[in-house]
Amino acid sequence: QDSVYVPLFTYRTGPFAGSGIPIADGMHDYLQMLNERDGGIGGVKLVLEECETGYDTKKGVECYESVKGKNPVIVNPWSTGITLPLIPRASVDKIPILSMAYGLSASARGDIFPWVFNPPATYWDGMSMIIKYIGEKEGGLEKLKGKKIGFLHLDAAFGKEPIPLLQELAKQYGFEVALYPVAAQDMQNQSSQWLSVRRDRPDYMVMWGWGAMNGAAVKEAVRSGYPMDKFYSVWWPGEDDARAGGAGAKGFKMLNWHAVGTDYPALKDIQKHVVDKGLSKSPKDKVGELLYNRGIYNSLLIAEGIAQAQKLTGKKVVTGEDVRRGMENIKLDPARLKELGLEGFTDPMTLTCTDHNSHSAAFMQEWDGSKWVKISEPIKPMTEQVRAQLDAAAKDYADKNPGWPKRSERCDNQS
Amino acid sequence: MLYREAGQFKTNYVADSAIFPLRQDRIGIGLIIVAAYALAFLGNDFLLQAVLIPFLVFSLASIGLNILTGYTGLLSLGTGAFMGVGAYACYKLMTAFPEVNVIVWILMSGFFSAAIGALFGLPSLRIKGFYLAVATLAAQFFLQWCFIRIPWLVNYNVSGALEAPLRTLFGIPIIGATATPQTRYLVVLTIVILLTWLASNLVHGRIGRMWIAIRDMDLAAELMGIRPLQTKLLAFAVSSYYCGVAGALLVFLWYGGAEYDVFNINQSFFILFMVIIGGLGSLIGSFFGAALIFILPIVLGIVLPAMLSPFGISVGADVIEHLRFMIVGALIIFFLIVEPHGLARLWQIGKQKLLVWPFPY
Amino acid sequence: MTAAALQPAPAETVLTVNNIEVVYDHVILVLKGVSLTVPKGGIVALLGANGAGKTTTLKAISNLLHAERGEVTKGSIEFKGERVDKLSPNELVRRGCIQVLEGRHCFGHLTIEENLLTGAFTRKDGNAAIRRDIEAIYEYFPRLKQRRTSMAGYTSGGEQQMCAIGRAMMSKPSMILLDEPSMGLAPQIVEEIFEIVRKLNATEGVSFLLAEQNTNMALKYATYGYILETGRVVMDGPAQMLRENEDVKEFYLGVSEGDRKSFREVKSYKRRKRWLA
Amino acid sequence: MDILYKIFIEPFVFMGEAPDLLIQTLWEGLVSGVLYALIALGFVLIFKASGVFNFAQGIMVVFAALTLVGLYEAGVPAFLALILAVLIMLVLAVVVERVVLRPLVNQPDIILFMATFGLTYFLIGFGELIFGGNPKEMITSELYLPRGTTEVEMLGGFVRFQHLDIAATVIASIMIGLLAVFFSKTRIGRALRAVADSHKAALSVGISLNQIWVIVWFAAGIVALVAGIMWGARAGVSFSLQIIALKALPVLILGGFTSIPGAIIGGLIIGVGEKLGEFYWGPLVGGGIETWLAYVIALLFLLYRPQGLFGEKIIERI
Amino acid sequence: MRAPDHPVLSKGDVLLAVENVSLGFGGVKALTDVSFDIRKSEIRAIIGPNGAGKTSMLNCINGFYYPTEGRITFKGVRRPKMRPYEAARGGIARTFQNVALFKSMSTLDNIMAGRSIKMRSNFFWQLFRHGPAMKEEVAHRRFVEEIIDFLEIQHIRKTPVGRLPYGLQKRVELGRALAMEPELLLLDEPMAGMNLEEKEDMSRFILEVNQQYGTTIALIEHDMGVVMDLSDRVVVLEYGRKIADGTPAEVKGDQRVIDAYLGVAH
Ligand SMILES: Nc1ncnc2c1ncn2[C@@H]1O[C@H](COP(=O)(O)OP(=O)(O)OP(=O)(O)O)[C@@H](O)[C@H]1O
Ligand SMILES: Nc1ncnc2c1ncn2[C@@H]1O[C@H](COP(=O)(O)OP(=O)(O)OP(=O)(O)O)[C@@H](O)[C@H]1O
Ligand SMILES: [Mg+2]
Ligand SMILES: [Mg+2]
Repeated sequence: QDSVYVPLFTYRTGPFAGSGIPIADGMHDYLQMLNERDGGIGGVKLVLEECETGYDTKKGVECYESVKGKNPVIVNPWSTGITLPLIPRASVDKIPILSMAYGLSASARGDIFPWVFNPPATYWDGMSMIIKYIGEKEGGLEKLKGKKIGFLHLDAAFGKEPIPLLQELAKQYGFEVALYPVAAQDMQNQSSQWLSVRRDRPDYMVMWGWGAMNGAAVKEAVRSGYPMDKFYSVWWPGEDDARAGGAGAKGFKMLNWHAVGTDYPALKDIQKHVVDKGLSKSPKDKVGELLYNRGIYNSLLIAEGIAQAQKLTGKKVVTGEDVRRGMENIKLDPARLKELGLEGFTDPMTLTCTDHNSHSAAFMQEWDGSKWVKISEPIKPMTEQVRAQLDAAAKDYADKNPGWPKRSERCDNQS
Repeated sequence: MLYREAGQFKTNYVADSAIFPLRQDRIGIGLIIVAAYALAFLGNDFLLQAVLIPFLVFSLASIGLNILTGYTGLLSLGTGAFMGVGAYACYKLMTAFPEVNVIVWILMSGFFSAAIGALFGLPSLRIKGFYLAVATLAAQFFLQWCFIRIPWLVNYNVSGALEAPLRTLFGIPIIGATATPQTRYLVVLTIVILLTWLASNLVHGRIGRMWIAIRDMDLAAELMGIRPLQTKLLAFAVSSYYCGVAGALLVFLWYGGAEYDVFNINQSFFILFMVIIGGLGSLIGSFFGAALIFILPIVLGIVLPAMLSPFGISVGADVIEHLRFMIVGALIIFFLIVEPHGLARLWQIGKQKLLVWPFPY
Repeated sequence: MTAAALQPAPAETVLTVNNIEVVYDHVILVLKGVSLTVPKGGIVALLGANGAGKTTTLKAISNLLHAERGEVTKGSIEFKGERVDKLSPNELVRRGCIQVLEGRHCFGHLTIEENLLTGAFTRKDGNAAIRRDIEAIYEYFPRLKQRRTSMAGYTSGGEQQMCAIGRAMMSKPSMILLDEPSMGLAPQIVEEIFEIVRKLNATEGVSFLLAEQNTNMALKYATYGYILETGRVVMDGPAQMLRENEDVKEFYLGVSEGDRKSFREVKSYKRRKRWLA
Repeated sequence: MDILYKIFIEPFVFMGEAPDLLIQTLWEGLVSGVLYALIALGFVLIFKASGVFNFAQGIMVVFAALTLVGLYEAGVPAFLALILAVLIMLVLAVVVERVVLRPLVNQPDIILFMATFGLTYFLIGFGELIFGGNPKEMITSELYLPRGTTEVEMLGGFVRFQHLDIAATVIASIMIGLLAVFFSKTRIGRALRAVADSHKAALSVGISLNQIWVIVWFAAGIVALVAGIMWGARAGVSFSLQIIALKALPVLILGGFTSIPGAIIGGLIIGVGEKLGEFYWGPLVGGGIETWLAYVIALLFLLYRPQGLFGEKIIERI
Repeated sequence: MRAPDHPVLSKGDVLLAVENVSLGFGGVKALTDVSFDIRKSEIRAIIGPNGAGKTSMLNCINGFYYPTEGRITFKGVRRPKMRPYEAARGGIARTFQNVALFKSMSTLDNIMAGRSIKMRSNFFWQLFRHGPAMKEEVAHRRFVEEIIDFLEIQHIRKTPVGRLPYGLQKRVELGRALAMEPELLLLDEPMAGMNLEEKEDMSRFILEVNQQYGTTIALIEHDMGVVMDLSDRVVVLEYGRKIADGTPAEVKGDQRVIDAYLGVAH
């Protein structure tokens, strides 16, 4: 039977396994569901293979090399550290890379990075949305003047990325920024950062964390009595992280772009075809949790990429090159989402040749002590500011890498 | 009965103090080198890119650390950071002076880590043993902090990461996305062979003897006129040089771009373990150690599923990973018990047995 | 050896070493079949040149070889009638056989007194008895008493040697394997040590196996002797007999032509005769 | 001049201005110090008794805590789980002694160090295989550990004391006290030091290394369990916890590898020092200096005393 | 390294003078007000009961300990706070009571290591093991082989010294000290743990070194036979104090020495 090979880079081991496991389960279960329910995509079975990276760049690169020979249609590294070395290779090996809302933000520019996709929003988008939301709460962005916003971030490229934008916005709107870097090895030991928070008394706290850092931060915030309803995070904390704070964590907010819960036909199908049949590794009660659904969203993009590729090429068994084209033609409008059994799961999103990100809107959700509750309408990123950052970064990348190839890949949606 | 030293007499001291006095050994080394070059054309991309290049890079770093820890007896947990210094220096140099050939910069970058290494080696005059680890740990964490905090080091890249711009040798790309695994492998292999040869010259000569003297009995060495500080600092510098070059190779010829995080403390431990399991104070041991610690898990990752599947056991990637950890851990202990002085000693004993074969002693 | 015939019917033996072979590091064969016996209450000397394997023999008996990657590959060792080659060293000490290691090996970071106390680790007869024995040892070695609170690592070579011997005595053994007890000790202390050996032997019936380079002394106090050369026993017999053997006299006692020769006069052309080629 | 002012004057002015924050910082430092010391203690026990630097101590902390929580999640009542966890640490000690240490007696320190690394790898794989890699919550309330906060009004501000932190400090102090007495006053304590000094000589005087090693590894296992409970309650139980163990290194080195009081005092110096440094001086360079400050503090002390504050003197004799 | 101009000394001149040296460690006084001298080309024995301070005396002479009081003059130059390696470079070599060889190196390398201070070729040539580096290596190897021949240790040339029996280790250690071509050779119990035959060998080596190269030797030994036969003059220490100084015959007859050390008249 025909098949396409979809490797899934996962980390069910190592210090970041807490986040890695639900994501891996979600990714796997959605594609497995397609296999079970529809016999794959367009009649082609998906061969799923997990490669364990342990969130370690070394092993991630090894994974990439080991799957490279098997004609993968797409690779999703699930780590910024692994994504970076893969970016230059992608174009040579003709394997598209999906780094969903992580990785190199500049790779949103499809004209410069034809092989890399990072939908549905960049970290800059995320930061601008959070500031916008805070501004609205205050009664307008101008009201931010004189306020102080604390930025608690992992002291690594990932956490530092939004800083220039944040500072830019601070200048623009007259608020003050206080930075609280958390080193990777001190992730779980943030008492000095929170002491400084107590000293500086920021009006709002924004967090860019990953893995154990999120849970520890919530705990510390509760411990040090920071008002939780002023504590915001980018889209990475899961339920477990919020739960860690106990009852005190109520009010903690984070940005998200997809639903939690299982009230969607596709998720029901996952339960029916995968979980109930014992084909999933996920505990039943974790299905539908935030990071699980994050994994689903990731697989949704993969599946759409493959489906679009089949449509474009007319082939059943598509290659990485085809899927790259397919990805550029993803259009998740309400109709398509409904078709997929995911109506209302996420906001519409479109990728094009030039825009590999879509800069989609996201919404704010709040922890009510036991689950996430959506508390806002979609928030659009501040396109203007983000655009400037993005273009500068993309230009910078191309400048620093002389000989970076001009896009020669074909584009199917020139419009 | 091919392996015999009988009949090989040395008629002068040059020959007698040769590094490989036995003809069979010399032939063996020659064959290995030829085979290593041949692999560039025989091996597939996976072998070259995911196994051999990193293996060579780690071997080089192990040689570096072996000079310090194995030969001079100074424990260092800062290898990762010293590798980082090399990588960042190389990046700065090759972007600031793109017209100079990058090979020059790779080899030059080691001098920067040598200088930094020597600086952090200063406390070694007073602090010894495991306590010295703290000085190198300070280096590890401080330098790592610098890598993140000084954006100048990465030319203010927004990603905060090192990138590998296109660089060529004789018009053939050796760094950058278009460089093929073959060419990269050949470059790495040549550099590693060259530096190994130099290291071997060093450790077999006066300087090597001084290092070992310091390691074995530093007080006696000093009483024999060996200056401890100079000798130790030299070891720090040479060691860091090797680590620095390895770091540059790691980023530019293996990963092709990396974050500061690849130079973290785990990298330091990783290299240290290669050195110990390979054999402290043995260059060839560095290669054995790198093979065991780096290649073995890869092999296990490939072999384990294949081994389990005939029994109808199909397990997830995570279980494989767990088994891999357990087996590697158990094997490390096993090898240490069989031969605490590392694989290199095991190798030597093997050769000795071969020399007297078929008699047991 | 015909010497065996001269031996009076052996009393009960405490220690029997039967044709043992020892290999270091899997490849270095050091003992090539050594057998010896120590009678109960005897003092047996083990003589031999450098590297003959005396230390190795003692370590094989006390089971310390294992710690140096050595192995007894052949033969058997019996102590008080039981095979002991598989026992752990501490079990052997419990049964009353203790070794004084060659080259001191005190615990450098412990004081002299603590060193002595560790010697009593296996004893169960209470603090008072231990105290008493410590005092006894201080009596033998007054120098130790003066340095009792110093860390052993800072004491002089001879002081450490006394400490090592005293430490072994603290375990109240019934058999002591003494490796080079006289090394680095001043002449009168050497006499003292041999006197202690004699005394313990006479009053408490402690047996001794004594590897010693000071052949003169050893043969004066021992009842029986073995001469080891490159891993083999080449000669054995009652001490009296060995003392009178011409070869022993020449090689080990230095009294070949009746008189002791001055060290200034020795020339290198003499001897080179060996029992084994 | 400005920079000098910022380094030498401003922080102190600020300390004076907000004494409540100073007290809070000191308290946080104290608590971290105690928690570091708890991990360091495990290292010290084993080092003291065998001269082995036990790289696996960090993973033992995780393993012990995971066992406890894992058993509880499997339906075992909390206190029974605690007892079982203790027993499992005993089994671990026995196995380690038999399989790893016994064959490696009298080998150089670095070799034993390496062996404990093998052990680490094994335990990581084994632990994850059994308990899975996802983080778990420590069963704090089931073990009757206090929760909540006391806010004390003082010096024109307030200082918050977490009950859990107070409990951790008390438990750690009791434990350290008991161990210190046990190891300094008993016959075993002396034997331990002897073993660390020389395996060979210890063997020769009839000290049973096997027995000693089981005892100390077991003691270290219990210390690991306590450390696991305390750290787990603070930061959750997961494999990322083993990274924290690295923090024990400067503590250990500063206090001296062989000293139990050294572990606690080293812990306090490091804990308080790094919190003060980060809080008052960190902002000058953009913060995050905590990662290396501990090592630099330790290094400065070492330059003055190469064997750590309370470590055994390094004997240099020829 | 600064190289003070030493006067050329001839046999019988004072090579090393120890004046009123005291050395204390906390409460312990290892040496108290000791004075003696060592003349060029003599064999000077230092004897005394255990813990008398003999080894400490040697340690002071080559800079491992600094005397708390008093002064030590070597070749007419007083060097306060001299580092051990400076002493070595100034021409003082020694062997140790507890053998201090480089255990993992072969005999040959140990002795070669002793020649480190005589080797000059720079780092660059060392890297390539060619040119001056190799030439030098061979030249020194030749010298070392002479020592090996002289000490009759050819058969263990390539054996790691850690495996050698004690007696041979002592001999290798002597070889290593000789490799430094010292002017003053300090021997700390070179014959401990040897049997008669080996002591005779060792005596022969010591005498020969002394006679052929005119090397001055300071010798600590507990074997009275050796001391009396070999040495030109003997200084006796007890509890850190000098109790006698003179020719072997004089010392042997000294009642204090007999009481403190010899036990019975030898
Ligand atoms: N750990 C070891 N590894 C390898 N060989 C060893 C080891 N220990 C001893 N040997 C070898 O075993 C032989 C016997 O050594 P042993 O120490 O038993 O001699 P000995 O008679 O006690 O000599 P000495 O009088 O010098 O003490 C020597 O040739 C030595 O080289
Ligand atoms: N570094 C030190 N710290 C403390 N005490 C010391 C130190 N070095 C030597 N001593 C003490 O000084 C005294 C003299 O020691 P030294 O080693 O010089 O004796 P020695 O004459 O060589 O004795 P032996 O014949 O036993 O070797 C001894 O009591 C010793 O304990
Ligand atoms: Mg011996
Ligand atoms: Mg002495």
